[in-house]
Amino acid sequence: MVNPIYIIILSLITGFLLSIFDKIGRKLSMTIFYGVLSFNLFVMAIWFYRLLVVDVTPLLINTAGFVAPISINLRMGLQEAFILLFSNFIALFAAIYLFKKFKKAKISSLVLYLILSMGVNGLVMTRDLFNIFVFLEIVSISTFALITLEKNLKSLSAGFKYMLAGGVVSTFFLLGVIFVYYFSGNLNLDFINTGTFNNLGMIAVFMMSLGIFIELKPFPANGWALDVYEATDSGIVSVIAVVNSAAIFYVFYKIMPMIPNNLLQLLGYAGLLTFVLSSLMGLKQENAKRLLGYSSIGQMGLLISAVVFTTNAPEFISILIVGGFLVNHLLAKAGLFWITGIVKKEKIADWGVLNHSKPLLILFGLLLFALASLPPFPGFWAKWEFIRWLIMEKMTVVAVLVLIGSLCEIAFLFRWFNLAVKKEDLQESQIETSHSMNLPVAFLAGVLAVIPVIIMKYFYQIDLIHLAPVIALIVIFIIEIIPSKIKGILSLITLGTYGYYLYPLLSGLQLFFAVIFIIGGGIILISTFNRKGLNQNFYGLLLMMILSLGNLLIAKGYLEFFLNWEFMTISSYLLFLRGKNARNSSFVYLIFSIAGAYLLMLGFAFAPAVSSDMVLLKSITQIQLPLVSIILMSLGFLIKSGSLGVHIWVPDAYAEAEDDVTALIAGILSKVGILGFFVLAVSAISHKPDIDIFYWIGWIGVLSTIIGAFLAVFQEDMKRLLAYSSMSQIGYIVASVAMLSHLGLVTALYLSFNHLLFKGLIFLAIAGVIYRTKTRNMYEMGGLIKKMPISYISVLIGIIAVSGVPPLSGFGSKWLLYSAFIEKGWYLQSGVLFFASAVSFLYLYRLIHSVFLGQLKYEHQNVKEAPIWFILPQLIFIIALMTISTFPNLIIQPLNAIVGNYIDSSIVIDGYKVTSSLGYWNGNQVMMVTMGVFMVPLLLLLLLIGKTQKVKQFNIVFAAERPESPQTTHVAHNMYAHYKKVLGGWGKPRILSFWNGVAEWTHSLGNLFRQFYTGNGQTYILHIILYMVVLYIILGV
Amino acid sequence: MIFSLILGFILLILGISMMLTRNNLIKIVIGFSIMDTGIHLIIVSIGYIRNRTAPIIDAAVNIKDATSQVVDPIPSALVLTAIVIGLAVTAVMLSFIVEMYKKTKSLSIDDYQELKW
Amino acid sequence: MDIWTKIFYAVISVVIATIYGLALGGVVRKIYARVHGRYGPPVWQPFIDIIKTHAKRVAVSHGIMFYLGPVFRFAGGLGTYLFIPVIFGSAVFANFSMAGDLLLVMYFIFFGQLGMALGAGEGGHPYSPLGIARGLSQMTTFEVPFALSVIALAIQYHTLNITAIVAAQQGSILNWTLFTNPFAVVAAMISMLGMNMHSPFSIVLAPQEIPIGPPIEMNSSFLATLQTNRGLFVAAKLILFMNLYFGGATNLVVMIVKTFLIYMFSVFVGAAFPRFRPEQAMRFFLKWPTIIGIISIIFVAYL
Amino acid sequence: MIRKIFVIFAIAGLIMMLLPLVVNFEYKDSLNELSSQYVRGSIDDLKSQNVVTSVIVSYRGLDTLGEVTVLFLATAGVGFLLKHKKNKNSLRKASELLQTSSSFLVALIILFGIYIFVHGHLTPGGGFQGGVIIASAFLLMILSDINLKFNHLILHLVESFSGAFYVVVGLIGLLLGIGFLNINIVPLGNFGQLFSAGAIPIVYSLIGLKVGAELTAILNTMGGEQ
Repeated sequence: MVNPIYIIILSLITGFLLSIFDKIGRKLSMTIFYGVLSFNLFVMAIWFYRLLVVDVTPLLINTAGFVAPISINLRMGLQEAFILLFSNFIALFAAIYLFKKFKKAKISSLVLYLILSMGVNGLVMTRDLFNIFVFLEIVSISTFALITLEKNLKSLSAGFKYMLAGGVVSTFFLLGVIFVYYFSGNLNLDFINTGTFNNLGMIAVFMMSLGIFIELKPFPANGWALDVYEATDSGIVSVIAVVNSAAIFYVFYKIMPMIPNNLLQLLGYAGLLTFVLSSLMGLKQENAKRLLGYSSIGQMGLLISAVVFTTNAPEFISILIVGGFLVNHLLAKAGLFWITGIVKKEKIADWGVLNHSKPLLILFGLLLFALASLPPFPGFWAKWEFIRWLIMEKMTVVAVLVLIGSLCEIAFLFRWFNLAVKKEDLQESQIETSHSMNLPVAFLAGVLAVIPVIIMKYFYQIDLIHLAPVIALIVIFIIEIIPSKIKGILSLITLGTYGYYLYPLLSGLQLFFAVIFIIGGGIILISTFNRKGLNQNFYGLLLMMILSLGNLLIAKGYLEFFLNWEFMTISSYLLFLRGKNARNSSFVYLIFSIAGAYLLMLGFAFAPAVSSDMVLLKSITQIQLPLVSIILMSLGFLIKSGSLGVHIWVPDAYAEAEDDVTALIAGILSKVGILGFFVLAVSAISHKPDIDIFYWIGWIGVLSTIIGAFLAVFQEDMKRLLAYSSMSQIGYIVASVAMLSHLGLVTALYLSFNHLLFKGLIFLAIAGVIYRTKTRNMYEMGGLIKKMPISYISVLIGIIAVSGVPPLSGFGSKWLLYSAFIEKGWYLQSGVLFFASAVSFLYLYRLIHSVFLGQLKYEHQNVKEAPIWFILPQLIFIIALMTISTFPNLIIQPLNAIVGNYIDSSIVIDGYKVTSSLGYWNGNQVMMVTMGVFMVPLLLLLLLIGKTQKVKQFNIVFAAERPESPQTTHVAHNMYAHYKKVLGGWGKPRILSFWNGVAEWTHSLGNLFRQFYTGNGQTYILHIILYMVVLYIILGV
Repeated sequence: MIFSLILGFILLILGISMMLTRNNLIKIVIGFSIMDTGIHLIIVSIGYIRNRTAPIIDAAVNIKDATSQVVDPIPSALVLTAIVIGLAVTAVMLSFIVEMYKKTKSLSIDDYQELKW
Repeated sequence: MDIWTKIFYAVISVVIATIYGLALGGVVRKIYARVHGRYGPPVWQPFIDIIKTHAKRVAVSHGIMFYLGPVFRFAGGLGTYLFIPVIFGSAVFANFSMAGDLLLVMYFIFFGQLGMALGAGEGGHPYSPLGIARGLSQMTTFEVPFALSVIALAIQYHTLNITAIVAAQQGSILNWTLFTNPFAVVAAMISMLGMNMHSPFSIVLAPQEIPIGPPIEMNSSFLATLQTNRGLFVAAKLILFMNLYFGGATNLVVMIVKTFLIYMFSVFVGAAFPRFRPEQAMRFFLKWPTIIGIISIIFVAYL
Repeated sequence: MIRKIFVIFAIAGLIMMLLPLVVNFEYKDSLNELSSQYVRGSIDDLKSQNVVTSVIVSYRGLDTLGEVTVLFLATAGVGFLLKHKKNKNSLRKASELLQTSSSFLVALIILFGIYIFVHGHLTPGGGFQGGVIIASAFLLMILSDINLKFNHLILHLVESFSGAFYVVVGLIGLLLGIGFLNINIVPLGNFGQLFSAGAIPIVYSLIGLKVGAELTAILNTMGGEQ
């Protein structure tokens, strides 16, 4: 075992002598420099391993031959080893990243860097208060100097502000330390008992703690830090933001036992405030590095509040929370700062240049996802446990604020991501980079990717099948160079295998949703065979989404469910993002989805524990969910299902996604919210909540149907039209589940299945049309029935099924629906549903007429039928639709049985006849009669006019004149203008205005707060002092 | 000797006030130095014990009874470190100012706020 | 019952209903003419029209969907009629009502409308979609009071089985829905005005602006099929209303009398009122009839 | 204006916060346990007359090492920031008086400085003080001859090696197994003598050299600045 003090010794000796070595040659000095940094990392690695695996007893290192408190001692425990392992890791790789700069810079820069790294090690290990001060100053001074590695006015003035602030802060720290010595007669942390301090002693402790605390950049005493982040070279700033911050954070952790509880709590809240406000302020930020700066101070705030609020938590939890946040922040932030240095674009709007380097873009995304605490990265687990813990401790407000802050953070991070992925690079500039800069980033991302496996395996013992979505993503990514079709076939095989694996584990409700997710997904997947070329980054995401959906069904306990929920969110977001103009739409989708996920997380946190060896869908039936839990989770599911009020992500996301993806989203992903509602429902059936919350959910569903239908009526873009139609249809399902009656649940399942069939069908047909005509605007089409007859038939059958006209299965759903509603006693609701169902005729007719009927446009004269890969899945859907229409038993009976597990059946099935308490329906007979009555006039007509006279286009009765052009003859644009008049003031997009208002207000608020940062160094000092004074006053009161 | 403590605090406040109100960079650094000096005075005063001598065991102190005759040596040791550190920081600050002055020919702190928000 | 017997009965029933419906159309034209101060065509004019249009030699078709449009339309009329039990207690006129209940009938009405709209759409004439847009829009609004009224019935009779609803109204005239739940009947009757597309709700066919509306491109047998259907469909609707609100009929005569009177209601209103603009018509349905419909539900469900 | 109010508020708040510390301050009337141990230990274990020196070099040696490092950093930092660019004849020449007096004072001052750090364990003073005095001698030289050039290499070597040796001295203790920065690596000698207190004089001499060289380097860099 190498004594960790050798890190200090070696660094100092080489530090002192490095400039001498440099006289011999830069190569020598560089070799020594990197050698020492590697040595540091190596020492910490073996210590970390030793403390973790062999022996957990910390090593106490005395100096000067005396034991503490007479001499200064250092400590090497697991926590120190943990922090230093990562700090030295980043320090080494940041140095590698800076290789080219260091090669040219003055030798003093290397010396400063080496001593900085030594100072960080000392700072973390030392147990002496005054020694902390010394090491703090070592770190600070070397940092001050290194800030000017790129010597320009910005870095100079930022460094100067930093020095002023740092000087004042450390003065107060020193003042506090000296008075602590005065009151306790000791300087060693392990020998000071502040419990015996009087009021004066508390002032000393206050100043000391604040000295460290302000170094952690709490709002608003942190303007200097932001300037430093913005102005400093990326390599150095990564060290400042990551290595220094981690060390100082650990100092805070060390002195925490000395801090009286009321002050500690106050600091915790101050950290929280910092997190929330810096995330808010980040929203307005355009400069990449400053953006990361806001994120950094936010993360530090979060870390502080995490460490403060989890002091009483069991070790397992606090390690996961604090360690998770810390590692996440360290690695992700360092990597992102390095990327800013590689990209060399100040404005985030210019980051489209990243598109020239796909690997870098992927690394960027990876790090950003990690920073956003999305799974599987460490921050995800930390956030999960943190929220649970806060709720358990009845600190609901804190939990909510943490989530609000996180949401804002995700907003600004992903706005950046979307810009990088989607913004066109107009200047066609290239990224100049080198391996010494890329490798550290890649390595970091690699480490970040490994940690989750450790967490899942050792902390949670989660079945690694829940990593399958990620593994699928990675595997497909690796084989990205093979042609698209082969990847598609491989994906299908994977789905098949996965389904085969899943099948024995499933029953009842699970099986039903598995059919929708996996079989439905597989069928729609066929349509993607039409894609040409390599088609990169597609199948991985697709598989990830479908597998995570499948995993939802076998998730045990809340965490596994939530994990897959987040996987699903991420993968679907990335799929959306692939669309050509999907920058804004996917962003809105992500924000709403994440907000929904957070609501879900809160909801789970409030819920009582479930048994961990049973699938959540089953174990949840045994517990009573508290009301707040139900409300929060329902809100989450409402967002996911695009219900009224939170539906605004739906149209854009659907419309801008790639066309086959839209089919997948509409057919499959839209059901996941329904699955969520079923989770709630099966619990609520056996344990009725105190307030009938489901009644209101039902109303939301009902209103979604009508408003979705009306919104669909006025769309010109057919995908938007269908998106709103989906919102409307999902509204039916939500309302049906909310009834919590047998018939209601059967209806919901029936509708879900039906929705998969007809929406998959229509969207695929539409995808074919768009593929051929290259437009989504319906009024630009027309008359395509002659060119694309099969697509027309698909749409025709689809819309008959949607509208509920007999004899197709759509009527079955309508029959079940009204029976269920009237039986339940929701009369007015069923009236509204009827209205919605009538309105749906308007948009359905508009869709089919504007696209397929009427006048063919000249530019579409040579359009061909859709490619076979689009047609094939359509045929499968048509066959399925016809089968369950003719033999409704095939579906009603199993559904009846599934729901029968939870609630007694209220319908009688006799042959093909279904009888409810209100009426009856014989699907088979209806089909036969309809066929019959259809044949009668058809035969009659054939008999009377066997031969018709074929006429050309425009040969129509048009007041004896020929119309000018198909554009003017084809009545399609703004088809229901008169209905707009009818609605009058009711037709205004109020909800959209509301959300726009929310966005604007949030941004204005962020802008307001950041006015604190005037850029004047003097003002920053004033902030610091005022901050102390105000905190002191709050504490005194 | 409590006077030195009071003086120390006065210097501290004075230094801070100067940092907060002076516009000139050099003067701000001077304020910082004054503040630093104040702290040093405070540190030294802390270790003082009435009617005792410096902690140097020479002829003036009885070796056997040294502990009851000398003042606390620790603050004296600490202040040395603090002074050196203060010096180092001041030196770096001044060289920053030199460089900044070279860029803009201005010593007013208000001229260095292009980074903000 | 033997399926062939059933079909045989159904054919009889359909033929009678069609003839009755067409005759009713002739009567209406006569009444309108008299109100306008004209002599008017003979009552059997609709039959003549049908025979005449069938006799056209040239049949212009714009495509398969155009061809199928009238088929859908007529099938819709047939189906709607066939799922309604016409005469309470009669085997001949029971039709295929065992296949589904009131909901089936209400949704089957859409079958023909949708098919017709599609066929007319393929005709390519700009007036067809114009008329259809108006027609569908108006349909969405008058369906609201009607649906509310049907829901009120379902609450009142605890069933959606038409035969059962008729059965519940037997015995005395006071058992009719007209008297047990007058609000529902008022709402339904107003919405029937829209359904029948007589003035003031005849904008869909407004002859001045969009000559005869959606079926503008239809000719020869296509048109004849539509005309035939018009007779049957009117009869079906009237019978449905009679069953739901006016106690049904136990024999053919009662049925003819009742349906005639019901029809006369819309005819008289149509003769007396000028036409609404589309948005006026639609707003109308969404206001008073809807409120009355809601009242009818409250009346049976909560009072 | 608002700013002023805030400044006043801040200062007033600060005074309010610190006032209790001043008003209620009382001198201790005896040494606390730790310092008593230091005083006794300095006499018995370290044989060092100057207790403060014992604390600085031995007991809190790590602090002192850090302190040296800080100074080293300042030198490096200033050197990193400022460019060496001599601009000749731009300043007024030093007066005759200064030039003459400095030429013989310098040697004396350096000697005095050496005395101070060599006797650090006996009398008030030590490496830092001695180093500063030595640097002041060089300051005098700079003042008297503005165009004076120091040999950078020598300054450098002195600075680097004295620092490195200091660490090595500390390392010896570690290698001997008696702890880093233990001064017991050479015989302790007799209390009150020049060669007493173990390695303290050695350490202090190294520090003195280092501090002298560093401060001179800083002065040199800054003085050379235009």
